[in-house]
Amino acid sequence: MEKEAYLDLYYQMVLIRRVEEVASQLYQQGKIGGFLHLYIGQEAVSTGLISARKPQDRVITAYRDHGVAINCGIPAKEVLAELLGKATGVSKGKGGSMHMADVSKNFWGGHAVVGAHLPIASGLALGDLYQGNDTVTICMFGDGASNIGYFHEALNLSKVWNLPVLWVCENNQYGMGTAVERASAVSEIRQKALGYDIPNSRVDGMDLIAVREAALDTIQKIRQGEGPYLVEAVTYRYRGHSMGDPERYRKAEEVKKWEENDPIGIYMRFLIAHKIAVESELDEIEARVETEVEEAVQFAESSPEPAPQALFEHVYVEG
Amino acid sequence: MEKEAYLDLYYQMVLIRRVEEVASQLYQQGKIGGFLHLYIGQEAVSTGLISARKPQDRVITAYRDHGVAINCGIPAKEVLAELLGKATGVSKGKGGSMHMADVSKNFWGGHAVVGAHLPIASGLALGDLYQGNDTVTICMFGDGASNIGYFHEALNLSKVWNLPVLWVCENNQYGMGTAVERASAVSEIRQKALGYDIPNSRVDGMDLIAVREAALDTIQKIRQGEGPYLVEAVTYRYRGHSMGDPERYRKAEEVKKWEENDPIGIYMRFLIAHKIAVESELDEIEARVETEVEEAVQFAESSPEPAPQALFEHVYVEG
Amino acid sequence: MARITMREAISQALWEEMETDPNVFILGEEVGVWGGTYAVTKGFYDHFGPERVRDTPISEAAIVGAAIGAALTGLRPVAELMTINFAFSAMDHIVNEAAKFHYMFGGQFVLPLVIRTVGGGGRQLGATHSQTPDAVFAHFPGLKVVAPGTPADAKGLLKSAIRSNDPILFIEHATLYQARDEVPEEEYTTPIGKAAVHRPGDDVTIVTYSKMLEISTKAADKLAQEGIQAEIIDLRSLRPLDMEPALNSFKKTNRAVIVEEGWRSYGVGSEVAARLYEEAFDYIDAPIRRVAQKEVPLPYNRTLEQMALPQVEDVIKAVKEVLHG
Amino acid sequence: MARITMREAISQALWEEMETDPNVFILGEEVGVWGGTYAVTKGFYDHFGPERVRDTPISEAAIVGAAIGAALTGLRPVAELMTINFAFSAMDHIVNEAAKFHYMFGGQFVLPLVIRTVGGGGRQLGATHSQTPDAVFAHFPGLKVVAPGTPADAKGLLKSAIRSNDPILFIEHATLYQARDEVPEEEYTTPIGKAAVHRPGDDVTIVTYSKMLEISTKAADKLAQEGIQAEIIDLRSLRPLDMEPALNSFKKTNRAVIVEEGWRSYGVGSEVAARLYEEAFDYIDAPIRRVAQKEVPLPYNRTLEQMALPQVEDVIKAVKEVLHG
Ligand SMILES: Cc1ncc(C[n+]2csc(CCOP(=O)(O)OP(=O)(O)O)c2C)c(N)n1
Ligand SMILES: Cc1ncc(C[n+]2csc(CCOP(=O)(O)OP(=O)(O)O)c2C)c(N)n1
Ligand SMILES: [Mg+2]
Ligand SMILES: [Mg+2]
Repeated sequence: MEKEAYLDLYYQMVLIRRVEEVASQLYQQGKIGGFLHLYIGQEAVSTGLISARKPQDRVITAYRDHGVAINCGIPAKEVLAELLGKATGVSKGKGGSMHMADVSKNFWGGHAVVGAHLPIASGLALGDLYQGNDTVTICMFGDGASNIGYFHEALNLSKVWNLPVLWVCENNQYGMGTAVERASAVSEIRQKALGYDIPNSRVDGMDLIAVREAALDTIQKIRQGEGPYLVEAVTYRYRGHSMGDPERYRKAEEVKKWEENDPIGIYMRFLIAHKIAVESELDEIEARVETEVEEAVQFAESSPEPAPQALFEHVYVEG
Repeated sequence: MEKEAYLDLYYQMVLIRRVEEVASQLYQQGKIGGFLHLYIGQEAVSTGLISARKPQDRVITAYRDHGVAINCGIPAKEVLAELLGKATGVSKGKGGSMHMADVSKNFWGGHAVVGAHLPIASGLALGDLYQGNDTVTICMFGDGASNIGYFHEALNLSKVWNLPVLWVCENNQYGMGTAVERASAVSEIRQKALGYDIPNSRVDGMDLIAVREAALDTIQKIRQGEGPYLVEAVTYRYRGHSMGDPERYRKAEEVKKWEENDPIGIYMRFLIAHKIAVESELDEIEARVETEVEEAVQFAESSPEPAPQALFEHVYVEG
Repeated sequence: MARITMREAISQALWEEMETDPNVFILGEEVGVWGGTYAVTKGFYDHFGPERVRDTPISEAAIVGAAIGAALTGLRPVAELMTINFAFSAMDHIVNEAAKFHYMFGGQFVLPLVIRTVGGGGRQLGATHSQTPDAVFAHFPGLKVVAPGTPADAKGLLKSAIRSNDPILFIEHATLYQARDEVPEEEYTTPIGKAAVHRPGDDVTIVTYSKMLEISTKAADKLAQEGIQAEIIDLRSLRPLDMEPALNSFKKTNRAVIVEEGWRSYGVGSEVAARLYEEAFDYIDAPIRRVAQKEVPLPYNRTLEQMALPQVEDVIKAVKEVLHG
Repeated sequence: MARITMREAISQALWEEMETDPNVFILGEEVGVWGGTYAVTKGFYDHFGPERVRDTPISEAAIVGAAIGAALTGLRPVAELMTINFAFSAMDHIVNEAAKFHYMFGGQFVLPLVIRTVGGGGRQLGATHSQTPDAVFAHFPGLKVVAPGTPADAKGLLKSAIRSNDPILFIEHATLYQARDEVPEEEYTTPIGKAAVHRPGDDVTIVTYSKMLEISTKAADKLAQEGIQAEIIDLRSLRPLDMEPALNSFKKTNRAVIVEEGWRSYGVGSEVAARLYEEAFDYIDAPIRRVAQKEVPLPYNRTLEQMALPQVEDVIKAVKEVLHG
């Protein structure tokens, strides 16, 4: 990778972090409604993963999707405008936090029913296989999602049909307040791949480079026709599940321990240790992000609400 | 086991075979409606399995349930009466072939939605665990059923909660016309248990003794609190999936090959080789079954239809 | 015109669309090697090959989910759910994914998706396998629900459905596959969301669809012998629901009976009755009658099952009630 | 009488039934350690322990399936589905298993089972998380569907539901948990399948339930200022559907408005309207009006969402239409 590319990944992680922090404030101010699932702590997973995709590769994820949207190339202002329900939002203000997508960026959402997007990911990959496209579908989901039947049906189908899909489980230790071991028969989610004969691996999801390398390797294999692969990325969410989580299920120390392992910090140290960047360059990026997010908030706040007739638009394509 | 007990198992297998043959004829005569899934070829699985249960152990299965009903102690006449939709049928003529049950015999059905009874089996076992009952739930299902999400959710739950349930997959090579390998990522269904850390084994489902021993062993473990276990019984159905199956998916030779491996024949040879019985005793059993089934048909045919008001009974317990 | 069965008509629609558009493909349980549980896709596997006629595992959610995904890539999947009773096992994907995507993502997602399925009772399949819960699916905006009652409509509507860019649930009826009627030999389509006058008459309006079209026609034949001319309206689509032909008829006859196979409460008849009252209140001469399934899970026993299902006599009785009672 | 919130009322009902009957237990996502997504079961886990307050994996079908199985062993499980939108992921087990078992096995299976869930829009959760598909579940005989609109009814109905031997879907409303009202301090139950006069009046009948009771009451308050006395009927149960109070009221007022939060087509209002027409045809002075959700998937944007949901003004307008229009 070129230096620019390395720095861009830093920029992406910092941008996600900042957008999420600002979103949290806007929520507190009552400007964002509904649920708000922040990606803070997990930035390295999506950033590393999506850095490994080619433009034709599709990405699909769950409701914790702001970071993924940004990694897919959706401008922060469109993410924030969506959170504010504005017409300029990536889903025109109709989707909200959990339902962002941009087809032009090959980002297929933002899906709020746990696990329901996994069979859809199999379908995206099936569409590509059918059309002979040189495309891999990257499907991200949580540890909790691996317990629902949709996971099982989707993984089985992907193997039976040898579909070009990369399954990425973001094991952030909890599904809402339920620790992995309390909900899943196996605490390493990768073990579930055995039941489908799907090759699998486990990576440190706090380490962007580790995620990226796993992704580069597995995406290439899948592109060569080797069929589905499952990567489990071990990570942690620093904030509550959504806003207003009482967090009775974990101790502050546990969060703190993981915060010491911050993915942005790890990557920063990597960049400096490998002499890819000096601190001032990273400071510069942070400053750039600060401005960008300020402008994005301004854009979002000053953007128009959807027109009233938007209520009746897009129920159907025809009629 | 006592000689009587050995002979009783022979009797059960022969009785199932004969009931199914007669059912097939009654269907051809238009006396049975709906679907009719015959158990012919698979008799050793259910017979061996259920011979290993204690009276308090619950049995639940799919729609291919006539044999299982008989093994649970439901008289052939009540099975046939149900097939004829009579008031004397085990489900009062309201359930039909796919929906037989007898709570007094701890037989919990007869379930027609593929895989849907697996979570229910987890629930039966949960009820027993909660109440401290010394009970194991035996849940039978097909190879095809292992592909639906219900399988996944039920097995996961059973492990997470350490439920006393024995999962028995009757791998008869096909789900309707779809061969295992065409529908399942793994062709040994037992491999799926790995994803749930559930201990498992594979037995020859044509060999009653092998099934029985596997069942005795695993049921005991489960009763001791070791949690769920999965047994895959390799077997074959000689007849079509239901009546009127075009059977385009398999060759006559394949069926023939398996027929040479007939479970009744295998058990007969076992009884004789081990000097448990002589041929004339077995002939006698066959004759007894013949009479019993004739009488059962007569009983079923001469039984009354449900009264018209039965239509409105049992929608609710109350009101 | 050729006289063909409903099965042949549906089969032809699928075959012709697959021949003309390589983006059309089929997936579902037993659609391939077996030739379709109801023999609708017999011969397809050999002709179009395993890529375009995909046998699936027993995984209803994945069947619909995969069809949604494939549709998003620009293909035109025709997913088959063996019966509508198993559609409950894919309920989330039908009503909460397919029905929502176009709207929720601001018009970006387009789902040229057809889900074919088979409903109805009368074959002694028992409570879990005999339902007609069409109204349940028709409740969800974003989904279109079509349920043809004649071979010609089945062919024309299925072709429209396959060419449409909206997600469509296409409900066939298990006991109509053998129904035989005239079907145009030339290429045609039938518009989705348009009801039709199935049989003209001046005395009473019967609003119905699918299998109950057959029952209602038999009732109308008998009524005609007594000099009562029933006008039969075939809804054909439940969503969008086109009330115009029913309203026009009702404004003429001032009396209506609605006939549906499913349960009465919260069913199709409730909506149609409510609309007739709302939109033609000044034309009512007698309370509208609904003929529907008795409110019980369908029993296996043939006699009981037939008691529960709407019969020709029930329709005749209801017509006489609205005329005289 | 104590003035408590709906949340407290539901919580009390659960707590009291668990205290009296050791066979009652709770299972569902986040019911335990978290204390319930809507804090209904806060404190339960510590008091009753993990065996009786069972956190489950995200497996809706298994939650309902396991509750069915446990109920068959004689226990009285109260399963919680986090929202009714996820009930689609357990649809087969709710409508095709629980609703069928007692009937299909000839009365042998008894299912003392409650499925608590939460419906409704208005919180900007977007199309997949904001539905009110109550009518869909009420369509199935064999299942009972209850949806309380006041704290007192919620408590009394939930107690009845837990003691009942039939499978019951108990639908709470997400924006009613804070609603505060009088609740008797002594032990009581409220019968399932009985509607009630919520507010007496002579000029017009409003038939409604759940959240829309609140909206309708506000509308009635405003109408009262103009001298219009609306009688509000609370259905409380959708199946069995008790039409008697609505019919009695309608026979007196001769004018009715039905208010529901869900979509209009194939909704609750369709059935209620059809029944009023059928059973009180001679008492109608004006077409009955249905107030319901606009037929779109609910959008995230707050203004659009509120446009789609029935508002106090919509009820007032409909009442004036049936009175003067
Ligand atoms: C089918 C379904 N059940 C329940 C929910 C409610 N819910 C939303 S997120 C969530 C936890 C998911 O956990 P996980 O998959 O680990 O993702 P994470 O939130 O940790 O990113 C639950 C239970 C839902 N959205 N869909
Ligand atoms: C959810 C669901 N999907 C489809 C069907 C139709 N169906 C009935 S039996 C069957 C095959 C099941 O195969 P398997 O589990 O192997 O059992 P077997 O018939 O071989 O005993 C299918 C697809 C069904 N009953 N339920
Ligand atoms: Mg998680
Ligand atoms: Mg099989």
